[in-house]
Amino acid sequence: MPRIGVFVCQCGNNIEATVDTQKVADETKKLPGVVHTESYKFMCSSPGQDSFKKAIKDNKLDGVVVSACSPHMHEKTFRRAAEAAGLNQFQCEITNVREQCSWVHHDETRKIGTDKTMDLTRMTIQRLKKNRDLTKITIPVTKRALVIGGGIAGIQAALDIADGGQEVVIVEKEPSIGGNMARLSETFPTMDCSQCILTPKMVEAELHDKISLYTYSEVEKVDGYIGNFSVTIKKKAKFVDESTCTGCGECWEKCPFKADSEFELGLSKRKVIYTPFPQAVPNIPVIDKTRCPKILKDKCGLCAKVCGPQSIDFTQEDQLVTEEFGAIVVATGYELMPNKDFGEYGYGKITDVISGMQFERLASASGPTGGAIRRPSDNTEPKNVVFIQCAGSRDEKRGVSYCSKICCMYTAKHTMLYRHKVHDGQAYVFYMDIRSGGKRYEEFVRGAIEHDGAMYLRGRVSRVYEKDGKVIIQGADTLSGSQVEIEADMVVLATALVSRPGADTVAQTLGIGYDKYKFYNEYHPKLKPVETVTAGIFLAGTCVGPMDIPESVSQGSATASKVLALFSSDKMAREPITAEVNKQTCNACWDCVTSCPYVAIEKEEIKDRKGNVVNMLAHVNDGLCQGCGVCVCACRSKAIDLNGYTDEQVYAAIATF
Amino acid sequence: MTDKYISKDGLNGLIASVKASGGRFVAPVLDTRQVVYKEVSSAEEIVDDYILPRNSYKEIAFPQTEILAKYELTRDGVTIDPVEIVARDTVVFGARPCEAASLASLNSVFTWDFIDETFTKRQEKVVVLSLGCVDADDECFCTTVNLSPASTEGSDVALYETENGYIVTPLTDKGTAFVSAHSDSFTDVAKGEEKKELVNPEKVEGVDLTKLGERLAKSPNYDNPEWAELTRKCCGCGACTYSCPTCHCFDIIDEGTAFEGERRKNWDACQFNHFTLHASGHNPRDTQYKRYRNRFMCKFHIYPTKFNSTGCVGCGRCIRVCPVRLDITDLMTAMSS
Amino acid sequence: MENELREKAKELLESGEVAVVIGYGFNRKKTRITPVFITKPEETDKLVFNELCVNNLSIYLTRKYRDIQKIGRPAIVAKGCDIKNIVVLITEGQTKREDIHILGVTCSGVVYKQELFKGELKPEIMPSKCHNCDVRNPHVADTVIGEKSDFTPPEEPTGMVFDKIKEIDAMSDSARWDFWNEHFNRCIKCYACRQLCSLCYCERCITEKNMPQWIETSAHPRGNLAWNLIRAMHLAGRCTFCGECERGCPVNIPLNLVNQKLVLTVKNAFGFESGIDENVHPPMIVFSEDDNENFIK
Amino acid sequence: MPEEAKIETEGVFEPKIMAFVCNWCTYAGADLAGTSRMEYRPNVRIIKLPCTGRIDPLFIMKAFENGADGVLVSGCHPGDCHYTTGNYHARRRWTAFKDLLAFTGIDLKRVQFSWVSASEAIKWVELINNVTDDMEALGPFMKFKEMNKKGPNQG
Repeated sequence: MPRIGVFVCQCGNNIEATVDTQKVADETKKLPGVVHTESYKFMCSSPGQDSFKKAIKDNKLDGVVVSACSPHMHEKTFRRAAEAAGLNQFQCEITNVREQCSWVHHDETRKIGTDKTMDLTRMTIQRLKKNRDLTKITIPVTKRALVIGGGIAGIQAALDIADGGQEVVIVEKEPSIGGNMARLSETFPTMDCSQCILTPKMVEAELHDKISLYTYSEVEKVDGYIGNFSVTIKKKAKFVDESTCTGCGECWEKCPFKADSEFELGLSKRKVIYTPFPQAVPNIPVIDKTRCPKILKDKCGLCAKVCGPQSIDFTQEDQLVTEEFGAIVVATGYELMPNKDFGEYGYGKITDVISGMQFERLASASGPTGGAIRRPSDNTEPKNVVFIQCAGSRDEKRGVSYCSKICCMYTAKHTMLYRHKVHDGQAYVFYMDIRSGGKRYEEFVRGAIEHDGAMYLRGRVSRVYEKDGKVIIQGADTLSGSQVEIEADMVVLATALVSRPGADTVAQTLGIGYDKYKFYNEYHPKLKPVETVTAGIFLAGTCVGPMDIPESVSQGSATASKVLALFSSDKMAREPITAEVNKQTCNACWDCVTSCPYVAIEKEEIKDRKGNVVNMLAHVNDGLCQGCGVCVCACRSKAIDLNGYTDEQVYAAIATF
Repeated sequence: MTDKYISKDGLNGLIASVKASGGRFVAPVLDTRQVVYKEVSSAEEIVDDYILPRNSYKEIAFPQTEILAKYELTRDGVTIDPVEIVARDTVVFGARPCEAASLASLNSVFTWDFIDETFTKRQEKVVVLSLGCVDADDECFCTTVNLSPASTEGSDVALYETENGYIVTPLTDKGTAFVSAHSDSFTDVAKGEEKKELVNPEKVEGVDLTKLGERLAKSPNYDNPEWAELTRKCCGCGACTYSCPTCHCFDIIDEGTAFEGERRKNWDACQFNHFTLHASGHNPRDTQYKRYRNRFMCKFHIYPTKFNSTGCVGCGRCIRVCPVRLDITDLMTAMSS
Repeated sequence: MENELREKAKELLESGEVAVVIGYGFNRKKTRITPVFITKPEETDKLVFNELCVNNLSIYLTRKYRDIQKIGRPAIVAKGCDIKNIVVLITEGQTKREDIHILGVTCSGVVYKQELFKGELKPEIMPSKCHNCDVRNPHVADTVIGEKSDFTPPEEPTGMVFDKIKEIDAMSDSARWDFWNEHFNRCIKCYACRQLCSLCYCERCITEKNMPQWIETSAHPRGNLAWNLIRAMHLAGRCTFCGECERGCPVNIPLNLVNQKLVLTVKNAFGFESGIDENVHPPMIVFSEDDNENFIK
Repeated sequence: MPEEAKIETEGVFEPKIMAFVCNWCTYAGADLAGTSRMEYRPNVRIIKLPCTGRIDPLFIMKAFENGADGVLVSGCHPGDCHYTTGNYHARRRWTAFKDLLAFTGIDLKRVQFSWVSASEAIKWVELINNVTDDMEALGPFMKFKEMNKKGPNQG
């Protein structure tokens, strides 16, 4: 027979007013297995807890029920006290009397409250009899972080983690880190040059002895769980030996073949052996194997001939490496909505209709025009430029329903940059609303209008077409109620920010959730904005949704603090509320595997003594399981049970009803 | 006692008389497209065109679920309140001679080391009026196990169908007492009242019970691969055991709510995987053919040698009810060689 | 057709491609059909296929039949409806497509119960599934045997089961309760329904779980109801309406009604049909954010 | 009065209602009703589970077998699940199970499903009051109670 103690709290008068706690104590003492009961004014007070602990020891209790306030309030308190008294903390159960009985049933005779409390306490007692000792799960932590994506968010996360003393690997799929920010000319609202503030961070990341850069690499496979991820990374062949290359540039100087530059968004050419931009980190070129004649048909090979340190190696192949990490920061960034989606604005058809990002390159001192604003078709200086906002954003039919958040600001910035470079030029902006929430943002937009003379027209553009070397824009000015037609030299579209192609595949590899636009889901949008449902995987920057640089940087730092907290000890402890498989009765139908929201159930190979696989059975990974119990209901043979909420415990409570 | 007669219409009088004396009258009736033994209150309910009812009348003395005791959990421990066995006088009308032989077999099981009163008290109160068969189907094989429609083993009264009624032959003291007690319902046999001809099912060729018994007794044959080959289609449903008049396995289980419940004796079957599953997870009868082998051994070796009683009465229910048509006589033939 | 079947079976056994052919054969008296397991090429003459071949042989592919699995790779004679169960078994990892050879047989209907057959397959002794069969030509098979059927099932399913479901749906709660109570009360807990169902392959059935004993084992109306409802739930979205449970029930409980009711629910609510595509997860372990929830307050 | 209720005409009928709720939304919502000192009918007994995804149809069957007049099942609104998708799984199970219960003649007012978030204390209070009213109107769940009274079929 168990030895159970029942402690009924009066909570001052909060419970006592409608529940006769002494009667509850007296009545429950008559139940089988109950050896000690008491009613006390404040169980959670210091003296209350002392008497609780003393009662456990004196009566050699093996289980305790505290009938008091909600378990959300003091379950931890009493479990800790029970543990201090030598009990396993999971042999302590709470009956919720205050929030779910005494406070909600205002019966002055106290009959209703007392009866219900007795019922609830009886249910808890019976449930408790089926409790098993559980021990917290400890998981070893590999103190090494993986940052996926080497944009500003990823760089910031990596730097902060590394400054905290922990090792970091940045995996970047392009040949250089820097991301989209490296393309920007100047940044709002301070107008400092993007390269000037980003480059030092890139270099710092390269030189930091705790940071390793895997550029031109992609994550192929992620196994394991918090503290213990095993990640397979594909290092794409660069055909250049990174250990010997000095980045002198001789090879790309001499390479006779050209291709459209991805970094310059097609505004200029690059060589077939190239670095994406002059300040690339690492400053090591890669060979575009889809275009290199040496690789394709064994002709040329000029780069290898001119390379002093003999770093060119045409035999290199993609390499798969598997490494261990304790945490993963996902900072895969965004891209602009592809041009095929904007037929009505002439994008992709009319040469002088460009995207906002292309304008950044035109305005950038390191860009194809050296910072001079020239229109792509004839390289002349445009005198009238029309900026169209919300190109794709807030347009559920043709684009996306959300606001891309940064376009209002960067369009204002564009008009200023344009005016600063073309003093006699006129900028027109078609907009729906101006959203300039943020420190000094509104003032910035006002400056563009009032100081730099941008003409803001509220309305949508209905038609864009080419006529005599001009781009004709027809649209509405809803404020004056008139139709407008502008003969422009160039049109700049503030195209929507969208998730990267393949963002869903990455999410599936990682086992994290994403929304219908393939932006990644936070664990909680307000209170856990950088966590994901998969413990140990964090999110930073625009892979979550549109955001500006300060936000991305903050998120990078936020993830770093999460990672450093995780790495603060060698082992982490987790609540043992996890599912467990009875291997005797598992059918291996994998319904649990399919229904688990956390990819926490694996197919385990059962081997005989010779090592032959004789069976495959489900196995719950304690590190990944969050204890929801979906698998328990999916399992027809009830081969899975959920510790803390076992079938026996629930059954006992129902059977007491 | 000399033979008596009761007309089919006269059955109503007998039923009323049995009821009046506090007994119940069980007979074959039609229920959901099946003939089953059930308590009747009038002769019109009784069917006469049947081979055998779906269920065995062993249920009367050995119900599928029986409450043995009620229990309560209190602070001082468990209080157990045994349930009194209520046995009612029961007349089974229209049992087949093959099946009638089964209660004797059950009796030996329930009385050899421990007198199971839940069974004996009920059995004592059962009067079996068996009815000679005037028809047989493909599945009947009583003649193969040395019984026949004319067998009287286990019957208290033998009935033989005539054109409009039954000739009543009391066989045992119980039977004589029964006929006497309800003498108003019976008349003397009129002249010219002729028994319909009893129909013997064909004997299954190649079955030799002696050889079969000898063969089963030899342990090497226990592991003969033939068992698996002959019975691997068995799906383990247990319909055979639950219909069988001589199967008698049961399980005792406590069922109830948190503080009170009942201890129940429920039918169980050797055909179930769980029947022999050990707590360790080991199961000595881990595949279906081993379970079928057990049932076969039980019928033709274990019980015949242990109790010298008939393990199988050849009623053929197990063949009729089997969803995969596993025919016990096939095994009998195979194992006789 | 039978010759073709025997030839193919022989060829498979001779070539060693399979070690056993699971098929149909006659009983000793040649009155009934019974499952046969052919392991020798010379025994393939025992194989038959006719309108009495109602058994769904896919049960012999499940984990319960370890001794059959030990023989080696099986070929299985299967009607389209039986193949549906095989498809579910593949989906649920109980067998692999490449580990079995499906000898699909075209079919023009079978009897509801063998004993009803009096020499002619009349529509009234055919089960509802045959009247609405969309797989008379096997949809998944390694070999298809028999002449192609050009039967097209009616658009609205017809037959006793569907009529009865409509009838029950129209009843009052009390009438429905009485209807089912009367049927479930007859249940003798023999579990023939479970044993004949190839999708009831659990290592341990929920009724056999005894800590806690969710479903009472006694032949009591309470446990009987719980057993039949929970079994139906366990088959929701999986049941292919093969009808074996009802055929095997020694006390004639109309299990087809319960199972088909849930087949219809799953089809209406989730647009899912069981046994068609082995690569689609059964509906009760997946979800759609857009699932109807008009019954939830 | 429905015919079932006529059977127990003596005394006041206090329905017994069992509620299976998830820990994160509905349980917290019920707590909030308490902290806000709202008042509701006392007939409900709550069993807390981590997620609606853990609520097995077996629980509902067992509750009725043990004398519940009504069962309430409640969890997080779609999209709010603490475990992201547990309630979607639960919703599918309920869809099938409710059809099955209705098909066997159980009035669906006896089993009610609801989403109550951690902030919906008012909804919780209304829900409990409504369910209690419904059960009072329906009367004791005689179908199960009578079945319980019935012993097994003994010889």
